[in-house]
Amino acid sequence: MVMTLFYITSAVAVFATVMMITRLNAVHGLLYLILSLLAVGVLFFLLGAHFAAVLEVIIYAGAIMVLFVFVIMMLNQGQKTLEQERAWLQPGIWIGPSLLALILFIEMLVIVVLGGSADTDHVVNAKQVGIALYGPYLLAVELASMLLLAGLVGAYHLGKPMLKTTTEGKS
Amino acid sequence: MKVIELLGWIPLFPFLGFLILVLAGDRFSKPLITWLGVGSVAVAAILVALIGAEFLNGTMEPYRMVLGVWMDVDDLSIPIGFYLDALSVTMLFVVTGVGFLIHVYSAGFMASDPGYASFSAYMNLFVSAMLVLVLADNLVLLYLGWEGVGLGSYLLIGFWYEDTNNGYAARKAFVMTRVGDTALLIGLFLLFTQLHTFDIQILMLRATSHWAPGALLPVAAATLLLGGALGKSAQLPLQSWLPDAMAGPTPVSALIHAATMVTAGVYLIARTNALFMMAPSVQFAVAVIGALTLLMSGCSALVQTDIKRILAYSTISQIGYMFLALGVGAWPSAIFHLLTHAFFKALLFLAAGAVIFCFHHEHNIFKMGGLRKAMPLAFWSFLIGSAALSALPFTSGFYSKHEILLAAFDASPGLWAAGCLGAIITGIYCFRLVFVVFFGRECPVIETRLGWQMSIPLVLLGALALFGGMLKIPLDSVFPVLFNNDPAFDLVAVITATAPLIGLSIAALFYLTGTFSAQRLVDFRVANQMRIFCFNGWGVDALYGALVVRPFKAIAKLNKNDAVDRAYTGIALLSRGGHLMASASQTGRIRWYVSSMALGTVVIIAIGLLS
Amino acid sequence: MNINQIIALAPIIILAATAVAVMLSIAVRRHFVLAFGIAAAGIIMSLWTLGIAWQESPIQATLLMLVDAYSLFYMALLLSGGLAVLGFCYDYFKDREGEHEELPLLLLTALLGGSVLVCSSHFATFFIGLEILSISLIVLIGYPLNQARPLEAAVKYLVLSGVSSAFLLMGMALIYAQCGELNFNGIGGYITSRDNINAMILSGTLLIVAGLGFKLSLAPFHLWTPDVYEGAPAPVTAFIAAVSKCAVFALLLRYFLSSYSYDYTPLLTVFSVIAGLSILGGNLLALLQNNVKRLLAYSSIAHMGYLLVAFIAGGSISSALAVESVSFYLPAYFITTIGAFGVISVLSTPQTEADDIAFYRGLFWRRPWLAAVFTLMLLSLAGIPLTAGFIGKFYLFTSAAEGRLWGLLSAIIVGSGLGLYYYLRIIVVMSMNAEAQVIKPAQDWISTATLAVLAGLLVWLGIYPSFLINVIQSIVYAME
Amino acid sequence: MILLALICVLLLGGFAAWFSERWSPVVPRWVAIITLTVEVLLLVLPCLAAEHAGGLLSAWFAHFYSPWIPRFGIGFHLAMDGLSLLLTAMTVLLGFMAVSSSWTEIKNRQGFFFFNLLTCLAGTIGVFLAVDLFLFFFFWELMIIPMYFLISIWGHENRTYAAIKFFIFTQASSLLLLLAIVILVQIHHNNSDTYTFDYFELLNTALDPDAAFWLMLGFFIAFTVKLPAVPFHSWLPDAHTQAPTGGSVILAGVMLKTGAYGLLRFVIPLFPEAAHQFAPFALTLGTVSVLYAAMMAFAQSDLKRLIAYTSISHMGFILLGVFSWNLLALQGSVITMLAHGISASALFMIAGALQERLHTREMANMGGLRSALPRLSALTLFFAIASLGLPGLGNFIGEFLVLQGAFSVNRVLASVTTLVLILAPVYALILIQKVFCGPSSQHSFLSDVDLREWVSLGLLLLVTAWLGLSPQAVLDVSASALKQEMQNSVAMER
Amino acid sequence: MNGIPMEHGLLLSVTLFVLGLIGVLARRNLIMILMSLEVMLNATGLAFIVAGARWGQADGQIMFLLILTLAAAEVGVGLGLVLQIFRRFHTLDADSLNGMKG
Repeated sequence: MVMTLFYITSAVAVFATVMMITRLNAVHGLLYLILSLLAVGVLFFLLGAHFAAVLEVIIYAGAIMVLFVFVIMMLNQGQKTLEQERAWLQPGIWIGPSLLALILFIEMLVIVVLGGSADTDHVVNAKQVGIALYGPYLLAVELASMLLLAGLVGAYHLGKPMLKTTTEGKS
Repeated sequence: MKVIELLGWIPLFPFLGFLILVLAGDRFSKPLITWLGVGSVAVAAILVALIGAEFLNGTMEPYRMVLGVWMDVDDLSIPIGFYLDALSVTMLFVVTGVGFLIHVYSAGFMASDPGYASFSAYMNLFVSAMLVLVLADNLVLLYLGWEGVGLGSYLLIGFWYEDTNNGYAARKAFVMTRVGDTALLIGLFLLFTQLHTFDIQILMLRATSHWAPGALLPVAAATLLLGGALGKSAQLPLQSWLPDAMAGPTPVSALIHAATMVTAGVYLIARTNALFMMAPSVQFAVAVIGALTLLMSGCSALVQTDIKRILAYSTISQIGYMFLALGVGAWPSAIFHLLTHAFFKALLFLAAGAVIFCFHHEHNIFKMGGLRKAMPLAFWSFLIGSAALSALPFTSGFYSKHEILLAAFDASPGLWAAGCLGAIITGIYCFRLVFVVFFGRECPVIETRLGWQMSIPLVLLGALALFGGMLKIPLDSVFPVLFNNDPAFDLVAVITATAPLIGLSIAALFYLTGTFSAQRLVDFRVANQMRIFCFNGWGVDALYGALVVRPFKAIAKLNKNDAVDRAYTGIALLSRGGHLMASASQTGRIRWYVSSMALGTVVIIAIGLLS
Repeated sequence: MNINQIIALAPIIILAATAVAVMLSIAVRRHFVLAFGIAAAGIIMSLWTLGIAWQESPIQATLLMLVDAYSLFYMALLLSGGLAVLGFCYDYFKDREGEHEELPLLLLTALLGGSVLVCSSHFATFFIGLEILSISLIVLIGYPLNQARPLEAAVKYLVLSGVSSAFLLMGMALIYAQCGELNFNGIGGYITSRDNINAMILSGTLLIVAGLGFKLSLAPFHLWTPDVYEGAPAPVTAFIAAVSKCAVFALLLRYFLSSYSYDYTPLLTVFSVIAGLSILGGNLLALLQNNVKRLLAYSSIAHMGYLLVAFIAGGSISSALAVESVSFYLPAYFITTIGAFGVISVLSTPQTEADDIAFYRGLFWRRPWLAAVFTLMLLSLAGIPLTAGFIGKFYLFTSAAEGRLWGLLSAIIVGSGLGLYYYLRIIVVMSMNAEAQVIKPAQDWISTATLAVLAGLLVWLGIYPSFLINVIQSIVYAME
Repeated sequence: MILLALICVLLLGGFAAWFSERWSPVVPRWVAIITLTVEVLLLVLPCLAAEHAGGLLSAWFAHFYSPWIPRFGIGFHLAMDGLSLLLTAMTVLLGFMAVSSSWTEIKNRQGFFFFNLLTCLAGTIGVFLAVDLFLFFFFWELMIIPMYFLISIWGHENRTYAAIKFFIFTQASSLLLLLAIVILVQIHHNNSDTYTFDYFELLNTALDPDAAFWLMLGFFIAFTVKLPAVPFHSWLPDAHTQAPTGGSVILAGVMLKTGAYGLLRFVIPLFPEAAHQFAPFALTLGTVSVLYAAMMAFAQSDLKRLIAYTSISHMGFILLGVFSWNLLALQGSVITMLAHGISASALFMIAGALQERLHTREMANMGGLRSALPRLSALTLFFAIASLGLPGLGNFIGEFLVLQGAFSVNRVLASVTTLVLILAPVYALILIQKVFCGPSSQHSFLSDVDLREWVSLGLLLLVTAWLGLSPQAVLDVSASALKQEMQNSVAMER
Repeated sequence: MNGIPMEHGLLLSVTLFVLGLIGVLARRNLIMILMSLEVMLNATGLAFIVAGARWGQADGQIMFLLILTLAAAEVGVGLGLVLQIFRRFHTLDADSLNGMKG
């Protein structure tokens, strides 16, 4: 049962991701990405990582993706962009990346298969996570806060409107 | 203190003269220069006379004098040492005596030249080097003198530096003799490596005791020394520099290219006779080379038109006789001929110089003529010189050449025949010169008065050339006496004596009486080609040009920018190419950069997994 | 967490606190000098507390961090470098329009990231430290919003650093999946307990190497380097080139030593390939480069390659010598790079970045001291005596020769030969005669003083390296 | 202490010259002269001291030691024996010449020029005195930098190219040297468990033949590039041609000798067996250099380039001499070093003097200068014939001894090398011919040598003649040092 | 509770990772590139969760949390940059950002 669910969800995740990377319209892509993230969230649940599953849905699929939506809407790209994307995404352009990715995939396949088989039937509940988080990983949490601080300040700075007098540099 | 202990001063005086003149010569007045230049040689000549007298009157024991250490490394010890024996005394007489006379002569000849001071200086340098050469008790010091005379000769040939051809001739002389010198130096190395000394006397002793006659080592060593002698003495195949060397002022030609320097090779072989006797094949080669040279250059002298070139070829030819003598083991005869040759050839050159002087540097004999009356002194000098040169009986040349030819007959009739043929040829070209220049149609003479500086040497040398044959040099103490023949073969002696007369007659028929005409001979195509061939010195220069000089120049020019450097330029270009290729990878595109990262990852994983 | 651990972590805590303090000060009142002043004070204080932390070391502060002589040494290096960069930033930005108060804040967080990196003994801190550094750097690179190049550079850095982080994380995940440990020592225990080479661990490490290779700009992960160096403001470039690389390299070495990854010989093969490529590629790329910043970028690729050689040698020689070599080479490189970019920063004006080689024409006669300092830095990069770079190269040769890495040594020699060409080119251009150009008058006292100190250090270490060697040896001794 | 002072005085003098530029552009040269004078005094002192303490005959007569980098057993170890004394003395002498020839030639930034000149000399003297391999390498590299500046700032039209080429050649090869030194030290470390860079300690390192060969090759290449020998010579013509006269003097006179010194002091004593094995090849290289460079010299039309190639040719003798490794050849090499240093420097000074007067180095543009410049032409002639190896002048002694020594080792090569005696007049006399002979040209307004040139060239002339006529004094000074080296490497002898 | 083999979980993670990589490589739109980057990061998070599930440790999830933090920070900064880029260059074409090269 769990196994079946796992494979079905996996298929959904892969499908959604494939769709995401091939969409011309960014909003469509974003929707597929959310779908993929949700599917991964389900997988987390299946793998017994309930806390992570929740976070995946709330933060990843929720909060972070909303940022994308904002930006896409701010940039307000219309039909013109679609045509541009169509022009960019000639079939030929996929060949190189796919080949490269395929080789990487095969390599990883070999590695993972060579790694041997193991089961994953452990449930790690939120409490355990919490204890670890505020025990041995306390410093990591603090540092994560500093990471977010840096990100925050950075985003704030980069989000500032452009200065009126601009110098073009030398380019 | 004995006079003989002043030996070291003999080369030193001319050298001091050189130093003073070269450092301050251009500030001195002409007479002072003359006094310094001639005086220093004169002092040397007086010293030689005193020492020579003491030596000859004494026991004739070789005298050695070590002035100091030149180099002393490991087992190599080279003193600055002089060695006096009959041979060197003879040479000293020649060098200082003839040298002094020529110095005096040139004081008149060169007096009006702006470069007189340096000319005197160079002459002094030359004399000094020549004296070192003949006095040296070891081969390295000899080599010092050897190269020193080469330098002096270079400087003097190129004395009139404004003419590029003179510079060329000077360089040719220096380089060609250097070819021989190089062989000599290698010979020195070989001798020292084998015998561990450079001292000539010890060397000869060790050579005879360490080596077997005809073995490889003495043959090699003798060959190498012979190479040096060939270069300096302008023998086949290194003879072609000498005619060109006539570019120098005439006294130079007299001193260097007739009387002294060119005989250095003869001196060397005579000095190292023990070694040559250890290598009979080489000694025979010396004779053959001498014979060939005397014939070839005699032929060349026949067809020259330049008065000095005729004399130059005759010098080569006469040295050929000396080589012939050396080759057949007639050591004293060779030195005797050297001595007489120095007299008459210097005389000839000086007389020629007087002629040239009066014609304002005209060299072509066919533009002269009838000088007999205008310049009696020159004429008589020339006549005596020519007679001695062609070895007419009872001149000095006769005695020496006669001895040589008889000795040659002893060794090989073929050599003797060549020598006799050479004597005929000598007779022809000598008197061709005399008849053309001094008889026949009279040419307008520009200036006939000779100063006393020029006349006195002519007179003295004339006397020496005429009676020099009477001088008896006690050379037996130096050389092994190999054969001791009275002229037993009368026929041979007669033929030998008459050969020059035949030559004289032929010359007279052609140029005095006009019975035959050289012009008519030239009308034959073969004869003309032969004339041209001989005129160009048997094409030796052309051969060297084609074989050595031009290829060398071509390679040098081709490689002017250094092929090796090209290799490094190649590396630079390779790097540049690498840079351009690598630069092309920096496209500035994000996706390309990501691909390279992905590719890199793929590759390193592959390497990791596969290794 | 006990009090000892907190004391040992005091430098890091102070850095973080200073960052917050700067933020608060910005919130209260934007003031350029104040923000820089607080940051500088914070860094100095942090440097000072290193001494206190030293007393507690070595100490394992939770599983995540290890404070020992090694990490303190590198922290001191990073902090001093940060201080120097802060000084250059002050002069560089003081006349430019825009709000620059966030800059010291981001520098502080970047330093924090670096400090965490050199202390880390666990994948969590490894990763988080790296990301704090990266995120701060992205913003720092794109900091001058009114110019095109910094933005372009920032985007490039963002995307590539994202991809490299993904590789890195994937590698960590693979290792974790295989051995169930995130702690370096734990991984080391796993590796030493098994004889065979485990494919998953190996590939995980390789992925980590790929991720770090990006940060160290090793070929073939180097392509971003010149663009980012060129685009970023000169002081920030100095920071990327020196501080960030130094921290990452220190971490790499620490990771390899504590996890016994040296036992995995295929890794060394891979490193050899990377090192060779970096040395040759970097030098070739720099050969005819006309942009000084790009040129230095390429040269940094090559230098990381050199450094990697000493690192690889660690696989076959005593780890003490390898650590010693790296620990000497890095400070030497550190001083040199900061100095070189410092000169560029001093020469840059709000209108032009001083990165075109033509700009340096005749600098010797216009600004002799600056040119002399730059020459010194370049000579040090070329490894010429009298400079620290020479002793660094000497160490490099020593360890590589001891490790018998002949191939790599020949690459170093070829690379150095190429390197001489382009370093000399700059020196030549500086010594050419040039008509007087209008240039910014020398009024950057902080930068000038910093440069003077750097040049002095460079020569001092070049002539009398014993001091630093002794320090490093005591560190190595403490590690064992 | 005196040894340290020898180096420090030059360095301090250099800085003083640099700073004295503020007062007047003329002061630096006087500072340089004073510095060198002090140097002479310092040089005389150890000789006197040595005379007092047991004579110059003891192999090493002055030492200075101070620890430097104890981690690797590196010490600041200087020592002087006859060989280094001779070379140091020549360095100082040619230092004067370099200053003299730069007197009027250098018109801008004199202070920095003399700074570079003096530091270059300091580096060179350091090279001659260092007996710690690390220290040696340190100075080895150090002397290149000021020379690089001399060429690249004050050089002629193509200076950048030449300077960079010079620097890259010497540096790249010196990396090999560094590598070889490091490996040697490591092997010694493995054998004896102590790190040391001290020459005397390393002399007795036991090496397996393969290692010894490769190490020897590293040293050899570094030194032959500096020497230079074919095929590593191609930096030299460019560097010499483009360098200012003072730079050429130092470069040809002193710096090339560091390569020769290295071969003599390090390559063979440290690796006698390998060097023995390698000797035929090295000898061949020497022969090829001698002949090839002589031919190249003939082909040149640029005066300084011609002289540069003759330098290569002469340096080939040193290679030949050193690898013959008998006392004769070694003494010959030493004399060649000195004699060539002096004659080549003099020729470069003459070329510089001509260039200053005519503003060209192209021999095609000269010709017929003898009437305008009789004294200069006489001096040129003297040094030209010195360089073609005329007996009685210094170069001959060197070449003679080298060839004689080499002949007992390898007859064929020595004989072939002797052929250069034919090529040498070819190039030396063509120089005289092209520059001074020929129809008098329009250059009649030229001024002949002035007092400064007289004094400096005259001094060199005297030294050359003295070396040629009475080399024994020099031979005695170097003998003990050379014997010492030979004792250290008996295996090199057959 | 479940028997999902670890290697299957990892394979899925690798698949997603590779797909994300394809997205980064193939797309020229900066926003799409950022989104693909998110896919890659998410895939590594999945790998950590799978590994954590194998060992029954909380560490995997904590690493995921940290990745989440990173993703948030990176998206924040990244989108800020995208905005600036669009304002300045009026395009989101990643390939047009090649003002520096060579």
